[in-house]
Amino acid sequence: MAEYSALSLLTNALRGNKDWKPAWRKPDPKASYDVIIIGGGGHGLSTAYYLAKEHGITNVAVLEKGWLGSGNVGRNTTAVRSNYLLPSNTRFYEHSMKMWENLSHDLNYNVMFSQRGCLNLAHTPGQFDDLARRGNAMRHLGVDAELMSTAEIARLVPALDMSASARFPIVGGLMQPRAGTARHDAVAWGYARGADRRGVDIVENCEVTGFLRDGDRIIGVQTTRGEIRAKKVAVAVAGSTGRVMQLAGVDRMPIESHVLQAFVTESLKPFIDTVLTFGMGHFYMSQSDKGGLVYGGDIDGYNSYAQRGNLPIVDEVMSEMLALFPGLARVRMLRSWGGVCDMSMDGSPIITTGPLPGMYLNCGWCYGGFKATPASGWCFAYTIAKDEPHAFNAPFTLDRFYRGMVIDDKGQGATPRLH
Amino acid sequence: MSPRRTETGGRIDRLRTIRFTFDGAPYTGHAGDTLASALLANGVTLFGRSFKYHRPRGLLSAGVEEPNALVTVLRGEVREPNIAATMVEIYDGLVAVSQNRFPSLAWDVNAVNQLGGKILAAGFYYKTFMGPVFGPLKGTRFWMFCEHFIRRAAGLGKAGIAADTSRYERMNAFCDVLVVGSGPAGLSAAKAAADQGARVIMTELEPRFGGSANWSGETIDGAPAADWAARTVTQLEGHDTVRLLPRTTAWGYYDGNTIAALERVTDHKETPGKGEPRHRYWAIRAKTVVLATGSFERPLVFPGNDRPGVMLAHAGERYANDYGVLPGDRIALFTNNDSAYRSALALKKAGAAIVAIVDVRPELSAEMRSLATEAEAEIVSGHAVVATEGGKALSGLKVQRFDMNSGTLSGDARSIHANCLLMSGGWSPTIHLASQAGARAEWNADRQAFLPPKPTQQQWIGAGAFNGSFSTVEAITEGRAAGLSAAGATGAPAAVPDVEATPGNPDPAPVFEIKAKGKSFVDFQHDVTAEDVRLAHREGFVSVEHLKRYTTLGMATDQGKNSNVPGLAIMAEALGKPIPEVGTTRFRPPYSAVSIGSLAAERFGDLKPERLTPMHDWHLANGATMYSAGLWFRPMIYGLAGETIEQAYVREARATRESAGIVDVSTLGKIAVQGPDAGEFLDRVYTNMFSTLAVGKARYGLMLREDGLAFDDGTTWRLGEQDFLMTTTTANTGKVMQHLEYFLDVIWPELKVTVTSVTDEWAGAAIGGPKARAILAACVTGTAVDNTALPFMGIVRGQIAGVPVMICRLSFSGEMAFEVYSGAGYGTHVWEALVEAGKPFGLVTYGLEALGTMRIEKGHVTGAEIDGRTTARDLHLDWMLSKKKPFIGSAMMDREGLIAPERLQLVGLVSLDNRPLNGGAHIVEELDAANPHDSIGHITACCYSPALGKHIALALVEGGKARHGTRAFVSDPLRKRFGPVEIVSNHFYDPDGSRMHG
Amino acid sequence: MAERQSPERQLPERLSPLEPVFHTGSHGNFEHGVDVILTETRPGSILQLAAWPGAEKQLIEAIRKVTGLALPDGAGGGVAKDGKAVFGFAPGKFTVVDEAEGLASAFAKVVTPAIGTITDLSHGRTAIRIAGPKAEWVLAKFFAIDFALPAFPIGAGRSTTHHDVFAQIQRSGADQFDVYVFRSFARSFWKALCHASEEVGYEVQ
Amino acid sequence: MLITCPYCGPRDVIEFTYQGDGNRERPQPASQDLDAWNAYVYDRLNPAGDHNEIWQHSGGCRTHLRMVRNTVTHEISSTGFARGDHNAAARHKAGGKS
Repeated sequence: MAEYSALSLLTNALRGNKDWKPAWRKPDPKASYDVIIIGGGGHGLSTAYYLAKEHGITNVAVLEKGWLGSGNVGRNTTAVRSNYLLPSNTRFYEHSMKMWENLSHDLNYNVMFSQRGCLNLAHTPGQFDDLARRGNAMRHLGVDAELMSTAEIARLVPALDMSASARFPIVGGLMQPRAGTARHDAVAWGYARGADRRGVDIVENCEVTGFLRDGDRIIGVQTTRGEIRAKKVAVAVAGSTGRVMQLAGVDRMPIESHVLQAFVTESLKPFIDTVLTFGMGHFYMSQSDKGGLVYGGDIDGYNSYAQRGNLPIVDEVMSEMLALFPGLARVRMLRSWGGVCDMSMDGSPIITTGPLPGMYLNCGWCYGGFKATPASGWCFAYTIAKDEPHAFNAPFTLDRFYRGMVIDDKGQGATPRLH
Repeated sequence: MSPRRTETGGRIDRLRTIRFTFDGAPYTGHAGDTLASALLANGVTLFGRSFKYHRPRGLLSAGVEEPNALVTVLRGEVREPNIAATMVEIYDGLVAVSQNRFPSLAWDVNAVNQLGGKILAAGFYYKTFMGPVFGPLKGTRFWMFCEHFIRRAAGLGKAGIAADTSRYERMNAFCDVLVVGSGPAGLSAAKAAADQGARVIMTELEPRFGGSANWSGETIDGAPAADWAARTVTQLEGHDTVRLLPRTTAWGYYDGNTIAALERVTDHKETPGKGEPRHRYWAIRAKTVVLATGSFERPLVFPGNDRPGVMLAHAGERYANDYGVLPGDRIALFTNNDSAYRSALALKKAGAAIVAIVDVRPELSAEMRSLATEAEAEIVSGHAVVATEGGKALSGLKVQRFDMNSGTLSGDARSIHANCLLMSGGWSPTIHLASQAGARAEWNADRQAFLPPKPTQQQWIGAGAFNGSFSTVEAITEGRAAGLSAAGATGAPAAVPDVEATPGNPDPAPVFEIKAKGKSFVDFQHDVTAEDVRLAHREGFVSVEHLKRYTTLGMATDQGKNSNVPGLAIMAEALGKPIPEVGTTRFRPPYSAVSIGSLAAERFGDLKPERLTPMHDWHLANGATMYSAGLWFRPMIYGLAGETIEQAYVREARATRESAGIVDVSTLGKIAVQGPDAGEFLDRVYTNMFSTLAVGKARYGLMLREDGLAFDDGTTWRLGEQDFLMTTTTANTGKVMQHLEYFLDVIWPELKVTVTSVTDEWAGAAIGGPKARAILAACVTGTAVDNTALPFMGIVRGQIAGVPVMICRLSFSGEMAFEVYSGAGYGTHVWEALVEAGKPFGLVTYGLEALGTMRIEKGHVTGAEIDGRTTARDLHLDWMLSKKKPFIGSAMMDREGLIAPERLQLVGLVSLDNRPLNGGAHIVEELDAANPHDSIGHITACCYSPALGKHIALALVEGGKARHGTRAFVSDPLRKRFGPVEIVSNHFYDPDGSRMHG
Repeated sequence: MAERQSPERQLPERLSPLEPVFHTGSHGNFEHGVDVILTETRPGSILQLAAWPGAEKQLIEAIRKVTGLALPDGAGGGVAKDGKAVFGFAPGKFTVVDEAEGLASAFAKVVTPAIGTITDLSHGRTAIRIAGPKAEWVLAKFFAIDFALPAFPIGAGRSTTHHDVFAQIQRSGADQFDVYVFRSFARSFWKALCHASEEVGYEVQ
Repeated sequence: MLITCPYCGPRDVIEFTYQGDGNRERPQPASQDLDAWNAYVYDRLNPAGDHNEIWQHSGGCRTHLRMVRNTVTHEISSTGFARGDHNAAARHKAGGKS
């Protein structure tokens, strides 16, 4: 397959773009593999890619029930950051950040990672101290973070309402300069193409309908395209974890599925050059390269597998948006959609061996999944290949809840709708 | 007379002339014109530039689906970008400008992008811009360099920074029947339902009710259709159970038959009325929804189909019949179906010359032939348009013989001279709302369209063109039946209406694209060509969602209203599959773009209410600087002239410890816990015992969450045998209330306890300091306040200034202190009386800063320490964990992770370099300012302590208690503050409590 | 504002939270007449009464005995007359209002611990009355409940909320509603209510 | 989404707070069975389909509802008070004999 480059674009253009080949093959599944990965989303595809690239395990199938990337990798608001409070999270997401910084080259696919920074706003001196705590925690782990004054914020984001008389005046912010956004679909496609080139079978329209077992042990899956056996079966289906694990007889998990809505405006000329979050509610926004403002807020707050939400959150998000940007009242919301999130009991993910022999589990991403894509796949591949976690994902066990070793960045306890 | 305005006809008011500007040039139009029709009447053909190639574009449509003619409307400094000119009603003084062009619409430098043509094919950006692997542009630098320019070239209009000064409002509405759309189907449905006595709401996105009746030229029951529509509207207006909403777009279909609609109340007015909102956001909860949303005409895909002057056929018809404007005087039509013949005839009648009707079908019905003859149009059947000519306006087109079955062209191209080409590629029912409601569209091979299926979970009924029933007779018949059924009536439907309409077969020929040399646009705004769709196919992006995401087909402001079906058809052909196997995307809200202002509605400019204590106005009048704490406003300091915040709080805290201070504590959460089982309930909720508390006494309590972590603390007062007053931290009040209600309602329904929020019932003033008791003694009547009458944690009732008060002796400041509660309506009286009584004693008022200072000196915890991650042990509150009884959290609090020795524990810090400490600073054992690492904890709160004369802090530090007396460093790289501290007990000041016990 | 009585003892007048923003007179788009009238009713007593499960009828009887008001059957049922009002707002729970002070002590004698509890909210809730032909229209801007007369009959009560502002609403007339909000939110709510009434023209009395 | 509160009637979801999985069983207060506590606090039945759940009408009468709602379609097939005695009272009232 041709490498992608400016030159290949030009030569192909001269040939009328007739010679481009499919980005990935469309193979039929084989009868057995070394590793089956259930879930052709960002995490499943990156896991396959790193299994092949880092561990030389290429006899791998990724099974996707619908079209590739149809889950959350194509439904998020594309922010990439590692500005967490707790060290277990910061280390993991910073590992991811470093991978993002070279991802386009690694994949030979432009995932458009744009390090335009992520700015968290504070609205009271107390909040500013909380941000300082977080920023200092990052700095002590070697992660970039800076406090910003109101004057600096006003320069960076001129459209913000910086007035002291605002209901929640802005008093400062925490900036992670290396954070940014990426083109979400491209991440799925880039990983798919990369894994495919290393021999991984990516099988779309192949829904897992059951697990093949030998006693307790998982030895393969039943699918809408027949039985497929494997030495190892990895589950990376965030959003559908409950459904898939029930097929394996695991009825209860420390996870609730919730719907998160996201929104985009009509295309605008450059309006905001960073990722921004509001401190007195839950609102975040960036601008896509096409010009649409991409934004969102809280989850709807009830169990849902429907990729659509309801009006209260729509209204809340827009109200918070205008509290920051009163000039946007006349800009229009063009499209909204919903993604189903695995909300875990402490807001942090699970990447682990088990819970059944022969099975490996990657889930519980809440709304942090997109930015985790490289590190999640990298750690999961390590865990599958070595049958033990890497230090980066060692804290993300399933039994941490039981043992009281939760990683609760928001301090909300076992109430998933608040994470 | 404008060059394109007809002599007569249209529903504009020719007696009213309206003046407006477009791109700075003055124009006139008439009342009833849209910006599109008025400019068209003035001979304007160039309306906008496309997104990627910046190609010149004219009007494609006459309605909400317009992808090309997007403008920005200016109201002073306030900008509204990306509005379709077809949806802007002109008013005197309207200022509109074109967008996405530089320096001007006619001459746009970015049009150079067209030369990039094949390089800039779909998805090209994924394959390049990655930059070098080494050197200064490695990593993401090169991409970000390119991105800078890409972003500036992309985007449509420019958003405003100036705050919108309009108001927006919400309206909650309920009805039996909501009718969406007011064409013949919608009007008939609304009338039928209203006649049954149902509560009806009818929405129409255009200014005028009637839909196609306004421009179809048909007659209904003997009257012109437009008159029939007007008459029906009048009849509906006679029902007081009917609400008619013009200029209202039903844009979202949500669960529970909740429909979101946007009413544009004043956009068409020069100045809104007093208090009138610009937009009103209707949240309509309907028992049944009648979807009478009509259908969209589809463009045909052929080279040059985007040239200004190429327009949808019905749009041309509408401009003539609705607005009295001819889109051209030499008009050609290009069609795959019968509906264009009616358009041709209408334009002929309006005064245009119809030069040709190019029809892909080789055989035409006699009826169509006679319509063409009537329009004096040449029939060019079995042909297709293969090119258009002209620059910023159409000058002609080329046609070639076309084989409908093979799609091949043959014979010589023939030129036709025309300045307008009207096209019709068939019709797609407007099924968006049904799709949002969960229904999966079904392909109908006859109509060559996706039709709505039966409703699944929501209660809706379709009528008319929405169902693929394109004739007016069907629309009225289905509308009546839908209205009756929605109103729950079972009566026989009324007689079939008498409609005179031009004949026509509703089924088009299955032709979507003419493959010939040149760019054929599928998505006009995003410049997605048929070749882009085929490229996506070659690269494997064949599922409909991949097609959309890879090419951006259907992602423009029209959201695929024009491009969806043609795009699918081209992909289906490439795949060799029927269209339904390629699938259709599920439509998401909104149906058409919705102003963000309308969604914020009444909260635009008023995000959250302000919560005020009873003494709020007193604080303001007496120099308080207020602090926003959640929704509350609380005094931060009462600064004197020239004082800094620190000087003020140090003065306030010092004075309190030296004489006395008073602080407003009304924001503390207060919950009445009443009933025979109240004591038992509190025993279960708190870690310590409350059932044993004597009446007239208070006790400090701690609550855990179910998972064993600390949740909230506060004092609870026993006012009677079955009557407790619980206080909570200000921030957690709502959460604690819900926690209690949950356990009473769900877990322990057998307990006879009621809990009621009484936060607002009581005004609270805390007065503390060595002189506090004397001050109380000076103003309280009806009770003694000495140590016998009012011991530590005792409660008495009395009066201050004639007002009943309840006084509890408890202390947060560490001084001898009292909380004085009175009815909120008397809060200011009591406060003033206390302040007055305190004057001789040197009483000061103090705010949150001094409150915080004194609590740090005492080492009390607040939300900064009870942060959802700490345990009672971490905070040295394990003495409060009763071993005599289970309580919420008791079973889980001893898990291994919660008792680990390396957990963060509460300590005190003293700055050893005598410089201030910072909240959020971290603690390290070894200082490394250049490369900070190995944090062992962080500061939760800090202050200058006037009592100790030192800068101190509370901190959470790993294994903190064992570190008492050791030295560490604050490490605050964010603020470049590094320095030595001593780790000490959190009880800095008066650890024995001798001052408060007196 | 309505006159307030304090029969029991001479107390200072309670301070209204609306004081600085309460501007009597006509406002907004009133040139063509005012369509709503806004006022603060300032009742002397606002109580919450709650019955233990099974004791609801005894509590309803106690209410009748003390206030003379007979509660109609059904959830949210209520009645308002002669300066007194009562309505159900939750299972077994009622709000009782009297323009006179001292209602709590009157109930203390009849609502025994075996029946339920009395919670005095006379200071904690602020009573705002909105009346006039557009009262439903203005309230519907805030609350997602059906204000139409058939759905919300005279005398009935509703518990509802506008974002952070919790409200109990009683329809005290065909065109009249009494809205009880938390005192600390009352000023914000009043300002929002006035703002929303500008469109139809309003008078503050 | 509209939720029919047994006391207040149908109300918009904005008035309600989701209180989670209604299938969880709280162990006896004095129980030291950590597995049971762990299951109660952390484990959730998270079905794609009908789900038994608890909601509070926090912006209304503040009672808790137990309802069955489909997590795929959001359709609510039944609602009742979480407290059995309220349901009994409501049934009684529906009969019009109270």
